[in-house]
Amino acid sequence: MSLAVQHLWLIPALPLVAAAIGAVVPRRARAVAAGAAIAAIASSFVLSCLALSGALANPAAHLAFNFDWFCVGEGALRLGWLLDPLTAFMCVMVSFVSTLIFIFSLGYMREDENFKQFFCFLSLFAAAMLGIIVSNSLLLLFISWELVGLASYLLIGFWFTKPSAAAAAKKAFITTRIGDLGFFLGILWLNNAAGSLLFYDGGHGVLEAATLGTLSAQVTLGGLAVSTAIGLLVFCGAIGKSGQFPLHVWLPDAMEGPTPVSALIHAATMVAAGVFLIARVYPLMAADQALAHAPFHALTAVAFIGAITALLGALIAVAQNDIKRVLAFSTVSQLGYMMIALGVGSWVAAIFHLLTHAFFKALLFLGAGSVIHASHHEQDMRRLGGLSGPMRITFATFAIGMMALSGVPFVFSGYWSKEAILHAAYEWNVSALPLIMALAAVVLTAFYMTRLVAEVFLGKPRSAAAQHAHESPGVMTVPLILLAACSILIGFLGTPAWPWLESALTGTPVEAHSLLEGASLIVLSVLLVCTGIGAGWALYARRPRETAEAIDPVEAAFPRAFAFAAARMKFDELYAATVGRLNTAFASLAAWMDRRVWGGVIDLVARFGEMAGRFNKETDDEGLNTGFNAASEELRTVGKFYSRAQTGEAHGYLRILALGFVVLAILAIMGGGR
Amino acid sequence: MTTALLLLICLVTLGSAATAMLLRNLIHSVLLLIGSWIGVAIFYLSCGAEFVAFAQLLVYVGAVSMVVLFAVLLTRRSRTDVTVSADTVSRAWSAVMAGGAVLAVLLYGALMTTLPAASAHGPAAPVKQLGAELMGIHAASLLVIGMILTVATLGSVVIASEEPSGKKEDAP
Amino acid sequence: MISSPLQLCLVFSSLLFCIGLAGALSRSNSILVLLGIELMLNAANLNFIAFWRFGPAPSPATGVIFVTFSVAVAAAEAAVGLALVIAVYRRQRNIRLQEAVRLKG
Amino acid sequence: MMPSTPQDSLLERAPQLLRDLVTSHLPEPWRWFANSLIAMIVILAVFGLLFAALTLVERKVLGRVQNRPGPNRTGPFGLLQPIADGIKMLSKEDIVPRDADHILHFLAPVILLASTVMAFAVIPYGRHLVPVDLDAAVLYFFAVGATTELAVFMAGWSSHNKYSLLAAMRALAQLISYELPLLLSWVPVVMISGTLSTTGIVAAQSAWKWGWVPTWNVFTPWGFAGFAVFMVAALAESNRSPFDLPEAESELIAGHLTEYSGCKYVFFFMAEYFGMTALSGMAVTLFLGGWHAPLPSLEFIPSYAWFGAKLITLLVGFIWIRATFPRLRIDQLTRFAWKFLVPLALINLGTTAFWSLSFGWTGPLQLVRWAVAIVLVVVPFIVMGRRLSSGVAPRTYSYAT
Repeated sequence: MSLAVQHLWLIPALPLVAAAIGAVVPRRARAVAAGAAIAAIASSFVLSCLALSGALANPAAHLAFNFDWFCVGEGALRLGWLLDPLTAFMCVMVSFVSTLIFIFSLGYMREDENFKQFFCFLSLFAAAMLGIIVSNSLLLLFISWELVGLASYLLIGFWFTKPSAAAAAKKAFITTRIGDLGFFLGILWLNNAAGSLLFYDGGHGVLEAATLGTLSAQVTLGGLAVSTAIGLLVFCGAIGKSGQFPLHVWLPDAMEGPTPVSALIHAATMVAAGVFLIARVYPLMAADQALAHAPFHALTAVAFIGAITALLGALIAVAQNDIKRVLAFSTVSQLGYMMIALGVGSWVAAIFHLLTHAFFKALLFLGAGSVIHASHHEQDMRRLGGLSGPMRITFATFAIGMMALSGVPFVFSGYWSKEAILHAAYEWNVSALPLIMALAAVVLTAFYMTRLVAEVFLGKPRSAAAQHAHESPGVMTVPLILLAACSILIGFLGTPAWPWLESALTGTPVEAHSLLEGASLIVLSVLLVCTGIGAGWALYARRPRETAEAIDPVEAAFPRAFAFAAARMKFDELYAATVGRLNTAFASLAAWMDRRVWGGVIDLVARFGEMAGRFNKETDDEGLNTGFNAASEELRTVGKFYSRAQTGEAHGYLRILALGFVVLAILAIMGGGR
Repeated sequence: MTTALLLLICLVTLGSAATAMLLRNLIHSVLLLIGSWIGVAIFYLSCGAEFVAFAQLLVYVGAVSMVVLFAVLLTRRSRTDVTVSADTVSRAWSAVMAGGAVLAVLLYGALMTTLPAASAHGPAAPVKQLGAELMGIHAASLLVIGMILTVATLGSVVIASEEPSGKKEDAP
Repeated sequence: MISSPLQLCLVFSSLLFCIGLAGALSRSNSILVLLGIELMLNAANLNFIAFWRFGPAPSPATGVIFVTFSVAVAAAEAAVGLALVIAVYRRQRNIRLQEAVRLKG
Repeated sequence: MMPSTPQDSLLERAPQLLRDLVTSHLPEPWRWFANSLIAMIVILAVFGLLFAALTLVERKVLGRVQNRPGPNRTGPFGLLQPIADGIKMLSKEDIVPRDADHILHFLAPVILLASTVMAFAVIPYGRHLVPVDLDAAVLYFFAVGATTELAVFMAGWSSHNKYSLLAAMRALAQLISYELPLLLSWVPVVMISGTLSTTGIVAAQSAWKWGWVPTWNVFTPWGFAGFAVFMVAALAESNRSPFDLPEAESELIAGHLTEYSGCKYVFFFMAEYFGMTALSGMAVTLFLGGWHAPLPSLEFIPSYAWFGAKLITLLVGFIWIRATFPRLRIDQLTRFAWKFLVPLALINLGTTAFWSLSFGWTGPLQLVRWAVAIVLVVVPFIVMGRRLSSGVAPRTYSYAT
C-alpha cells in the first residue's frame, strides 16, 4: 500500500521519459517516438488502475509521501505525492483518455512531417497533467501547472506556420498567465501564512484542520478571512486554466491546434486542471463557510463565476458555425457547470461531471476530428452535411456524445452528472440565480448540439469535400467506440440509486436516494432537454439547409443578437479596447518617461562625465603620457635583451639545465654536511 | 665473481653507449644504443630485478627500438647523414665540458658519501607481490600511467600524421 | 675506491648519465638527442634499482614499481618525441635540432 | 631441474638419472655448470633433430596434400633428405654483397638464432624437466622473442638492397602488429593462474574435474579464445603461411633474406622453425596443460612424452595450415591484426575478469557463468568477423594504367 504511494511518481514520470525519448530521437524515428509515448501512457494507465484499487481499499485516507527537495536556511522546501480516491480517479481518467487520444493521433497526424515532435509534446502534456494530479504540494502542483501551460503553448501552436495558430498559442499562454499570477500570489501568501505548501502532512498540511483553523481565524483587509483571500487568489489560476468567465477567451482559439490536441485540452487535461485544483483545495475554499461574520465566501464567487460562464458559453455556442468552436464553447459552458457544483458545495458532483464530461467531450472532439479528417480539413458545418451515410460509426458515436452532452435522460452519463449538479444547486440556500442560469443553459445546450448534429450529418452534402467523405481508419474509430461505450457506462457509477462514486470519493458510505426525492427538478430538466432538442430538430433537421450560404433560421429571427453571439459577445474587442488600450497607453507613458525625464537626467550626467573626461585627457596628454612612454620604451628594451636568452635551441636549454644542476650541486656540497 | 661480472656488464654498456654517441652512422648508433639498453637489462637481472629486466627488454628492445628505427628511416635523406657544420666542433667541446662538470659532481657525490657497505639483502620480491602492490597501493598511479600511455599514443599519431599546411608531401 | 656494489652502481649510472648528456648536447640529429635523453632516463632507473637492492632501507617492491612506471613513461616519451621528430622533418626537410628554432624570442 | 621424488616411475626420472650419472661426482660449482651445459646441449640436440625431422615432415605432408610423393630418393622413403639438405646448404658459398654492412650482415642471423634458442630455456618439458625456473618466465620468453624484430631489421638494412630494406620494414610491420595480440592473448592465463612462472601455470592446470576431465585452460571459453588468438598470432610471428609475407619465396624473392645464402640462410631457416617450435611449446604450456596427460589413467606415460606429443600435434597443425590457406595481402594482414585480433584479445581480458570474479558461483549459477562467458566470446567474434569481411571490395591496382 505504502509502496503504491512511494511509486506514484512513476505515473507522470513514464510519459516524461517518453517525451525525453521523443525529444532526442531523430526526426525520421516516428515509430520510436509514437511507440514510446503510447507505451508510456498505457503503462501509466495500468499503474493508475493499480493506484485506484489501492486507494479504494482505504478511501478515507490521504496517503502522502513527502520528502525534502532542498534546504533553504533552516527550513526545507518539501515536495511530495498523494494518493486518495480523487487522485486515483483523475489519474485513471486522464491516462485512459490520453491513451485513446494518443492512439487516435496515430491516424490523424500520420501525414504530418513533425509527427515525432507531436508525440513528444503530447507526452509532455500528459506528464504535466498527471504531475498536477499526483502532487501533494502546491508548489509541485504549480510547477506541473506551468508545464501544462508550456505544453499547451507548444501544441496549440503546433502548426506554427499558420499565423492564427501562432496567435492562438500566444493568447492561450498569456491569458492563462494572468490567472497564474493570482495563483502564484496565493501560493506565496499561503506559504507565508501556513509555513508549508504540502496538502497533507500528518496534521501539518495546509488542507488539514489545524492549519485551516488558523487560516480562517485571521482577518485581512475588507474583513475577509485569510483563507478566503487565498482561496480567491488560487481560484484566479483556475479561472485562467479552466476558461472561466473573464478569461475564457483563449479556449475557443485553442481550436487552432490539431484536433487531438483540442480533445486533450478540452476533455482530459488542461481545462480539467482548474476544476481539479479547486476540488483538491476544497477544504481551503470551504474553510470560511463556518464563519458567520464573513462578508463574503470564496465559494460564492466560484458559484457565480461558474453560472455566468455556463450561460455565456451556451449562448455563444448557439451562433458558431465551426464544429470545433461549437464544441469549444460547450466546454466553456460545461466547465461553468462544474464550477457551479464546486461553488454550491458539492465537489463530488463537480468531479463526477468532470469525469463524464471528459469521456463524452473527448468522444465529441475525436468524432469532429474524424469528420474533419474525412472531409479534408473542412470545419465549417455549413459546408458539410449528409455525412451520416458514409461515416456510420462516426455518426453513431457522435450522436451518443451529443446526447450525453445534452443530458438526454436515464441512459447517458451526462444526464446523471448534470442532474447531480442541478440538485446541488437546488439545495444551495444562498441564491437561486445559479440554478436558474444553469437551467437556461440546459435548454441551450440541447439546442446547439442538435443543431450541430443536424447540420453536419443530416441533409445533403453541401461541398465537394463533404461529398467525397469516407469513414476513418480503425485506429481512429476504435477509440471512438470505446469512448462512446464509456460515455454511457460511466454515468451509472453515480446515479442517485447507487451513489458508488460519491462514497468512493468521500470515503463515507452514502445511502441511496430515491429517484423521487428531487422528482420535480428531474421532471423540469427532462422537459427542458426535450424543449432544446425539439427546437433544434424543428429548426434544423426538419428543413435542412440547402446551400452553404443559406441564412441560419435563428439569425433570421434575431439578426442582431445572433451576430453579437457569433462575434463571441465581442469579448476580444472589449479586451482590445480596455486592457489592450490601457496597456498601450501605459507603454507610451513609459516611453515618454524614458525619453524625456530619465533621458534628460542621463544626458546631464553624461555631459558632466564628458567634461570630466576632457579635463582628464588634457592632463594625461600633457603630463603623464610623456613619463609613461619613456618607461614603456625602457621596458621594451629590457624585454628584448632578455628575450635573447630564448634562442629556441634545445641544446642551449639543455646546457643551461646541466650548468644549473652543477651549480646547485656545488652549492649543496659546499653548504653540505647537513 | 659477481662484481667482476657486473664490471664487465658496465664496461660493455658504457662502451656501446659512448660509441653510439660518437659514430656518424645513425643506424649503427641506434643499434649500439639498443646494445647498451640490453646491457642495462642484464645489469638489472644481475641485481635481482627480473621483472624490470624483462620489462626493459620488452619495452626498449622490442618497442622503442622499432619506433626509433622507423623514425630514422622515415627521416633519412642519404645513407650517411652527416654535414659537419662550423659549430659542430664548438658544440662538441661545450658538451664535453658540461658533461664533464656534471660527471665530476655526480662522482664526487657517489664516491665521497659514506654509503652502507651492505651487499644485496634477502631474496628479491616475487612477481606476485609486485602485482599485488601495483594493483593495491599503487593502483591510482597505474591508472595514471595507463592514461598517459593512451594519450601519448594518440598524440603521437596525431602529430606524426599531420600534414603541414600549404606544402603537400611529394607522392612516393 | 669503490667499496660496495652500491657505489659501483652509482658510478656506473653517473657515467651512463653523463654519456647521455654529452651525446644530447653534442649531436645535432634530434633522434640522437632523444636517445641521449633516454640514456639519462635509464641511468636514473639504474639508481632506483641500485638503492632498492643495495640501499639502506629495504622495501619489498617500491624500487621495482618505480622503475616500471618510469619505463612506461619513457616509452610514451619516446613515442611522442619521435612523432615530433617526424613532424619537424615534414616542416624543414631535415631533423637538425639547431635549425628548429621557430619559437625563439 | 627439479629434484625427483621416489614415487615417480623410473621412466619419468630417466633423464635426470642419466644426467646425475655424469655429474654427481663433480664438486658443487662445477656441477651446476655441468648440469646447465648438459641441459643446453640436450635442448640444442633435441630441437636440432626435431628441426631436421620437421623439414622432412613438412615436405612430405605438403607433398601428400598436393597429391605428390614428396622427397623419396635420399635414403629409405627420403628419410636422409634433411641431412643431404644440410650438407648442401653448409657447403654452399657464403656470398656477401660488396656494399653490405658486413658486421651487421653477419650479426643478424646469429642474433636471431640466439634469441630463438634462448626462448627454449623456460619451457617446462616434463615434470622434472624445467631448464630454468624463472619467476617471470613468460615475460622472459616474450622479451627474448622481441629481439627477433631487431634481427629482421638488421638483415634488411645491412644487405644494402632497397628491396631487402622494404621487405624488412614490411616484415617489421607484421611482427609489430601481431606482437600485440600475441602478448594480450596470454594475459588471461596469467590472470587466472596468478603467476608468471611457467611451472606455476602448468601446476594450475593439473586438476581433474569430475575425476577425469582435465582442467586445461583451453577447455574454458576465455582459454579457447586466447588459444585461438595465440595460435593465429604465433603463425604470423613465426612468418608461417598464410602470414609468410616477409619471405614469400614465390613473390618477394624471400624478402629480407634475398642477400643471404649458405650457412647464414640456414640460420634464418632454423630460427624460423625454432621460433615456431618455441611458440608451440609455450602454447602447450599456457593453454594445453603443459606436460599433463589428458586422462588420469594415462599418467603412466612419462610427462615429457605427453609434452612432445602435444608439441608435435601443434607443429603438424602449422604445416597443415600452410598447405591449406592462401597467402594474405599486407593490408588484409594488418587489418586482421588491428581490427580483429586485438579487440578480440581485449574483450577476452574482460571475459576472463568476469570468469575470475564469478569464481565462487555454484550450482545452476555455474551454467550461467559458462553461458555468459561463451556469449562474451562468441558474440564479439561473430560481430567483428562480419565487420571485418563487410565492405571489402577487391583492391584496384593502379600501376598497370
